[in-house]
Amino acid sequence: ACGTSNTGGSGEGSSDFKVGMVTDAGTIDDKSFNQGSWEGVVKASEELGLTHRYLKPNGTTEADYMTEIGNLYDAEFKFIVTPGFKFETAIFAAQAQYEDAKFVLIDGYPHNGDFNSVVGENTVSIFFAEHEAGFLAGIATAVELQEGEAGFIGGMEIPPVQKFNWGFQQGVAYANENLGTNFSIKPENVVYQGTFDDVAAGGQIAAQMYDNGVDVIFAAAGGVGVGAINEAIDRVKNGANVWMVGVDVDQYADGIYEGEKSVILTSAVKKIDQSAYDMIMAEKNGEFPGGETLMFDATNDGIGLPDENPNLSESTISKVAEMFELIKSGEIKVSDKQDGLIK
Amino acid sequence: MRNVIVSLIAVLFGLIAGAILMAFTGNSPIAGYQYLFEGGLKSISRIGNTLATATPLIFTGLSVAFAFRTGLFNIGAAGQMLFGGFCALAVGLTFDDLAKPVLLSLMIVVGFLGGALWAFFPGLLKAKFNVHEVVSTIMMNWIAYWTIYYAVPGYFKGEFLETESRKISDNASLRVPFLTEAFDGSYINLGLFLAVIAVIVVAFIINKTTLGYELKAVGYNRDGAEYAGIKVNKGIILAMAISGGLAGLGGVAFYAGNTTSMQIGVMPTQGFDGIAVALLGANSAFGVLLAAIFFGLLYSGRGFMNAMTDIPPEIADSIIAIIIYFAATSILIERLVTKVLKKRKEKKTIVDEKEGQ
Amino acid sequence: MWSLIQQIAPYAIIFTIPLLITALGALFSERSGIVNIGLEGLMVIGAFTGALVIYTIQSSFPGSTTAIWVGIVVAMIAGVLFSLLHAFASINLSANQIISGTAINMIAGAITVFLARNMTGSGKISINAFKSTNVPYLSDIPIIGDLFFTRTYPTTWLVLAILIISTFILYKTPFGLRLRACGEHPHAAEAAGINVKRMRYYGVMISGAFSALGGAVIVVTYAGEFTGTVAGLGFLALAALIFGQWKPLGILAATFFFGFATTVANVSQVVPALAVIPPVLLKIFPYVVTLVALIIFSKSSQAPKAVGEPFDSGKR
Amino acid sequence: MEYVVEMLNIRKEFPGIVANDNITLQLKKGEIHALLGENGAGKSTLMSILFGMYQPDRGVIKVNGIETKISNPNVANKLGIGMVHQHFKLVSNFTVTENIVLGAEPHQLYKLELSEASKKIQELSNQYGLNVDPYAKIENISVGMQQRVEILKMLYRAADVLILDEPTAVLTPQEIEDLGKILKNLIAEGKSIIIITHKLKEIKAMADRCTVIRRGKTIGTVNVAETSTSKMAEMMVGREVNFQVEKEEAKVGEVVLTLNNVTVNKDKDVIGLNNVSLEVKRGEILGIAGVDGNGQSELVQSITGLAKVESGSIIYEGEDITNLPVKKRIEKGIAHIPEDRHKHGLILDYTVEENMIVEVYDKAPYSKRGILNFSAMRKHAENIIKNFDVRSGQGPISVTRSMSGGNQQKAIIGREIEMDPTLLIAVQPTRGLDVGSIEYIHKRLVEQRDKGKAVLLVSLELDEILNVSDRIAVVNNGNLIGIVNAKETDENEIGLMMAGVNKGEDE
Ligand SMILES: Nc1ncnc2c1ncn2[C@@H]1O[C@H](COP(=O)(O)OP(=O)(O)OP(=O)(O)O)[C@@H](O)[C@H]1O
Ligand SMILES: Nc1ncnc2c1ncn2[C@@H]1O[C@H](COP(=O)(O)OP(=O)(O)OP(=O)(O)O)[C@@H](O)[C@H]1O
Ligand SMILES: [Mg+2]
Ligand SMILES: [Mg+2]
Repeated sequence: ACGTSNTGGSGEGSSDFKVGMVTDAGTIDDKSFNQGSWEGVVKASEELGLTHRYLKPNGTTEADYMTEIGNLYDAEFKFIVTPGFKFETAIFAAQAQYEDAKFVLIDGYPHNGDFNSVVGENTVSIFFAEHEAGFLAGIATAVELQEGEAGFIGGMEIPPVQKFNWGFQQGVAYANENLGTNFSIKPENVVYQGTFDDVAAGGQIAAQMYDNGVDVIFAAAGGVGVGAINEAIDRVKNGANVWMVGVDVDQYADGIYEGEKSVILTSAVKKIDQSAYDMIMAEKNGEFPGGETLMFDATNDGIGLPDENPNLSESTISKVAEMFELIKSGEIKVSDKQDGLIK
Repeated sequence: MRNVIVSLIAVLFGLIAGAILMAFTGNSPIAGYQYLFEGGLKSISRIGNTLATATPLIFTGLSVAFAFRTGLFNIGAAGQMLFGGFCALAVGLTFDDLAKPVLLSLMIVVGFLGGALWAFFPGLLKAKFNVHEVVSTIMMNWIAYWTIYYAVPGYFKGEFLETESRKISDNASLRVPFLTEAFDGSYINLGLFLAVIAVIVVAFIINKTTLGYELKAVGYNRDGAEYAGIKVNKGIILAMAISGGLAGLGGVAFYAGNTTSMQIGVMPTQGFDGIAVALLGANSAFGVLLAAIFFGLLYSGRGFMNAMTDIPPEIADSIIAIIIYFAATSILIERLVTKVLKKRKEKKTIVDEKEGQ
Repeated sequence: MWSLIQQIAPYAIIFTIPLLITALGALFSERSGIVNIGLEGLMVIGAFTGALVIYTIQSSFPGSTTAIWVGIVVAMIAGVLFSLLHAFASINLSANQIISGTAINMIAGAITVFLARNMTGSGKISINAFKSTNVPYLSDIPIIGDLFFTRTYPTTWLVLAILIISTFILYKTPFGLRLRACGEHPHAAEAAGINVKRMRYYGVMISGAFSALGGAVIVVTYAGEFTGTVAGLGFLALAALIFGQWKPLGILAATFFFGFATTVANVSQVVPALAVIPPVLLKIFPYVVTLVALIIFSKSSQAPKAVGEPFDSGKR
Repeated sequence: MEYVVEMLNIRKEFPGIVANDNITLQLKKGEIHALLGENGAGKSTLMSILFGMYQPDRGVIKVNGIETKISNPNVANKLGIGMVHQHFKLVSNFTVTENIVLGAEPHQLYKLELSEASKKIQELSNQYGLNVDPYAKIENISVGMQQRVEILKMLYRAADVLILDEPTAVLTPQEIEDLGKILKNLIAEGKSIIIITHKLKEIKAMADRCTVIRRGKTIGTVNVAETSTSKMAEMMVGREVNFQVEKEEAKVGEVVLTLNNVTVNKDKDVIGLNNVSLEVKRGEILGIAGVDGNGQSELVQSITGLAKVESGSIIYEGEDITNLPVKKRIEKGIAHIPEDRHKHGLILDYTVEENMIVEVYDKAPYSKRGILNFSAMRKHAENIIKNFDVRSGQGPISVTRSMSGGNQQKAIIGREIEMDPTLLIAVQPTRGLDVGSIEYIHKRLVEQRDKGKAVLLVSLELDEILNVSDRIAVVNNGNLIGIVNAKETDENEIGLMMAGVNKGEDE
């Protein structure tokens, strides 16, 4: 399947529509929000027999995004998904210019460059509580390994990545305070590499962290994370006992080093695919929540850990489930601000 | 004339190769090209966007072509564009209470100087130490990339974002309401006028002035120029600086016209596309203008082609790459053209015995 | 500091190897008289082909590295074939070699991603990479063992072996003598009965094979996947060739310097001792040093005299 | 009659020109056979065909009586044919041995084995009295020795037929004599030799028979001993040739240029010109004689400003110009016809009219406030084309690259003379030109002298120096050996001085 596929099936009713998506920086196969969003689009479209297509802009400027949105619109794709905060200003313009189109903006809200949110009637703005996902991953890590050291590798210093980082730190700290673990994170082991694609640097940084005594690294860094995972795989193949925590999607498969065994302890998942899927379904059912800002978080199962966690013990899993409930109920509040945390 | 034919044939070959690729992936080339051109041209705002896309390419193409005409291969337009754009943006963000015409003029000057500075070093190294500019400009590209990477968040950090500069005010933007409205909300901006002026100025310098005469002489034959009393080192440095300055203007047009802020971690692709544009434009200023618009058309039209068909998006890139290869191997095309022309001549005249030399 | 060097040495080496083999290939090309600025594209071709082949056949060879080796060999063949585009343009058509190389880069970048999408459904091709090993006994030697014999990949030894063989070929065999003659004075070579064009084809094809090997090495060691680019390493290799003064050992030193400097810059954030240096300085360090090195060597440049000049046997 | 090589009715066409038209040349075993012809007559082409570098369009080649097709130099080598090219084909950073074995390298299992080869080269060198060090690098040995390396190359390959393309152009008279001896040695060992030259004296001295070609056609083959030089010259150019340059007594005026103890470096630390002092006066032609590479270039460059003067001073019309930039010197009236017309003389990709203003493009009327005046350029070029008989396809707008060497040279000379200089420096102004053009250019130089200009003529051709100059300065190894009056000297004396032996001093 080469990204674009045409399932012009039969029996579409009046609410038949075409689903388009514009990718952000990076490719459609980024194992992160582009891919996640697209998977949601594909799943929903195939279930509903909708035509769906994605476009890759020439660059990452607002003009580039607007051009592709216009292209989709002119080609009758009037339900448009855009993943990434970089689309914020483009959607601000698009929602006004293309009033009969619907927009789903993932990881951001439309504004006019002044960060005053203006979510149009034809737009849904979706956020994820990355900090909560990070928090759960932190809990799982600390509880499963009980004691040791953790590190964090981020890609670029952008809000979703930062929130993963901060949440993870809070999770580890919470486990230390309340669950009797003894896990530490040193400031030098929390870094933003600066890109999402420098695989070599990812491996080198991970190696350095492991050599410095880190046992588990949480990487929210795209290709940089791939490098880190490769490093972990190689170390484990050589008998070391190190772990990685995946991000965005369940990265278990990326960490396989032998048979079914993986270096991925768990992953901090945000259900991007789910959000895109939900929005398309809602549109189909005439329930598109236009004008709303949706938060995908613990309360609506928009974030979490993967369903399957072969590397986590039963007790860890139940502990995490417990915490999950506490977040849901509001008993635990995870902050999405730095507030005294590292970086 | 010969050059035009060669370029057109290169384009044609590229398009044919693209057609084959489209057919190979089970798509109709005719529909593909139809949507490609519709995407770039079918409405006034699309035309505006095509021109806006072409604008930075005109500058980088001019930059590479100018260097070429003076015997230099400037592969560093990306870095020069980045640095020139950064300098202009810095001015735009710092002095945004100046009157718009004053501020814009200042930004243009500073952008030019920034790009010129970035090319000055490779020029200096070439002139004084005979360091090949291909290697030094590549190094300068990365130095620019990392300098910007840290300078933008360090000095011009956006309010909420670490990876982008603040936005420039309308005062510092090349976008003007009359253009935006005339082109129905497109991104076309004053950069295009600047680019056209640059084309005219560069054509004038190269063809009509003693400066152009001097720089071309240095480019064609360094020793010959030196023998004739032309200051060769000065020529090389100056040619390089002008080339860099043009790329710097491309940065101004891009970062203050097409965008309104600067993202870090991005090497502008216009730098490398400039090489292609210059080649296709046969290194003449007006050729560059046309080639850049053609590339702008490809880039702005391909999204529509993708939206309307199942043609994979990489095909547009492939077409461009193949065009470049044919432009690079233009000798083959030239021979072909010569052969055809000759044959035609032979048919017409009944042996006008070749008059020697 | 020492322990830091010890720690990062294996990674610097891993990073160096693709650069080394690519620059070494370029050495053959330039020694034969052809500038090859298309290294980047050739590496991409190698990375793509290697990844694609391994991805396709890996499941047939569970638990063995056969698939990886097959992938590497096929990648090298693909590199040779692709380099013929450059050879044809610059040898037969006397095209501007820099432009032709630029076209190679563009074509490679576009076509591989296109093919990857069409053939695997994804622009990224992930594979199971080699496992690194400590060389038995040697890795126990104090100091040297930690620096050079821990965490090595088989490809590292392969490339180093090629380096030694290449040095031998270049300086101790008739082939090498002829190749160098073609880059220095093609008309002399021609008069000696050497087929200059053919030698230049060999030079470019070796460059194609080695660059592709470089690209494949990236995939089968630290990257584990093909993503459509090699992030400018091809251009760095070209710089290393000049930095290394067109000599095998010079290239070894130059690429190792790059590898080390880049690795230091990459890990600096994690090393408190280095974190005090502004990161921008660390990042631009390799490039600035290259510029300085180019200045220093410019006076005594060992560049092949006829490199970049189309060979026309009629020209007197 | 036994012929080792026969080239019968050879024809070779290049685009737009018939280089060889029905040429026949027969080489007897054990003879030295001269091939004589004007520049561009087709000599090199004919020999390149024999050596397999070109294929004839028509005609037959027989080697030892057997018809053969020589498809490339390797075939020629196998047939025992070797060639020393007009421009040496040696790799400068290889050793002598490496250069000699190139293409036929001794090896064992892919590994070069050079020691045996070096020994053999040493032996050959001794056998034929060549005095070559097999381990030296080419860049470190003299031109004469480089030529002997080329000869060794052939001997190493056991060539029986040796072709030498203009071997004497770069040698001193003494070295030429030595070469003659070497060739006699070779003949004695049973080799046969073809030697290309357009110097009649050498043919007289060395050759047994001589084949003359003109414009690609064979004119005839003569026995050298029975034929006078003037007869051969007539065969060569197709008319009687006047070897003497017609000129009146010089009316020498005041000093224009003075060099005081000038030293110029060649490379970083190698001295090219050593402590030279001389004067050039109005109304005279001062010839500089010497073998190529003995400081002539440095001398000229120091005057024109292209080379840095290490010590000493240069006075021009009473003014010290030692450190003046090139441009200023041109403005003051120093004109320069450079040695290498492609490297220095022309911007080959510029048209004639653009080339004609290369030194004055920034002066009125050719430009005003930085903008070129094309009609003035055109007029200037047309003027030169008319006055100096420059022929080219499209007149002023011909790209100079497309022009023949002679016409390029005439354009350059026209440009320099039209600047109305006070001092005209002409370096090898007639190199590679045919007799007609040479006569014309010599006439122009003398005309300048008679107009009261100072002319400095640098040439490697002794005849040219002797015929055209009024005084002759001889350089050797960067030193000024002496200055003599042209009328009072002869070839022998100058030859000795070129070899470094000073007048008056006895060896
Ligand atoms: N490869 C070529 N292509 C086109 N024309 C050529 C080529 N080689 C030689 N010629 C032309 O053929 C003619 C004969 O050239 P050739 O070199 O044989 O002359 P020559 O007698 O050796 O002259 P000289 O004394 O200058 O060496 C000349 O007009 C020359 O310009
Ligand atoms: N290597 C070459 N390749 C192509 N054309 C050549 C080559 N050498 C010479 N020619 C062409 O052959 C023709 C004769 O050139 P040649 O050098 O013999 O002229 P020339 O005899 O020096 O000139 P003149 O008769 O004016 O003195 C010219 O048109 C020249 O451009
Ligand atoms: Mg000639
Ligand atoms: Mg000749």
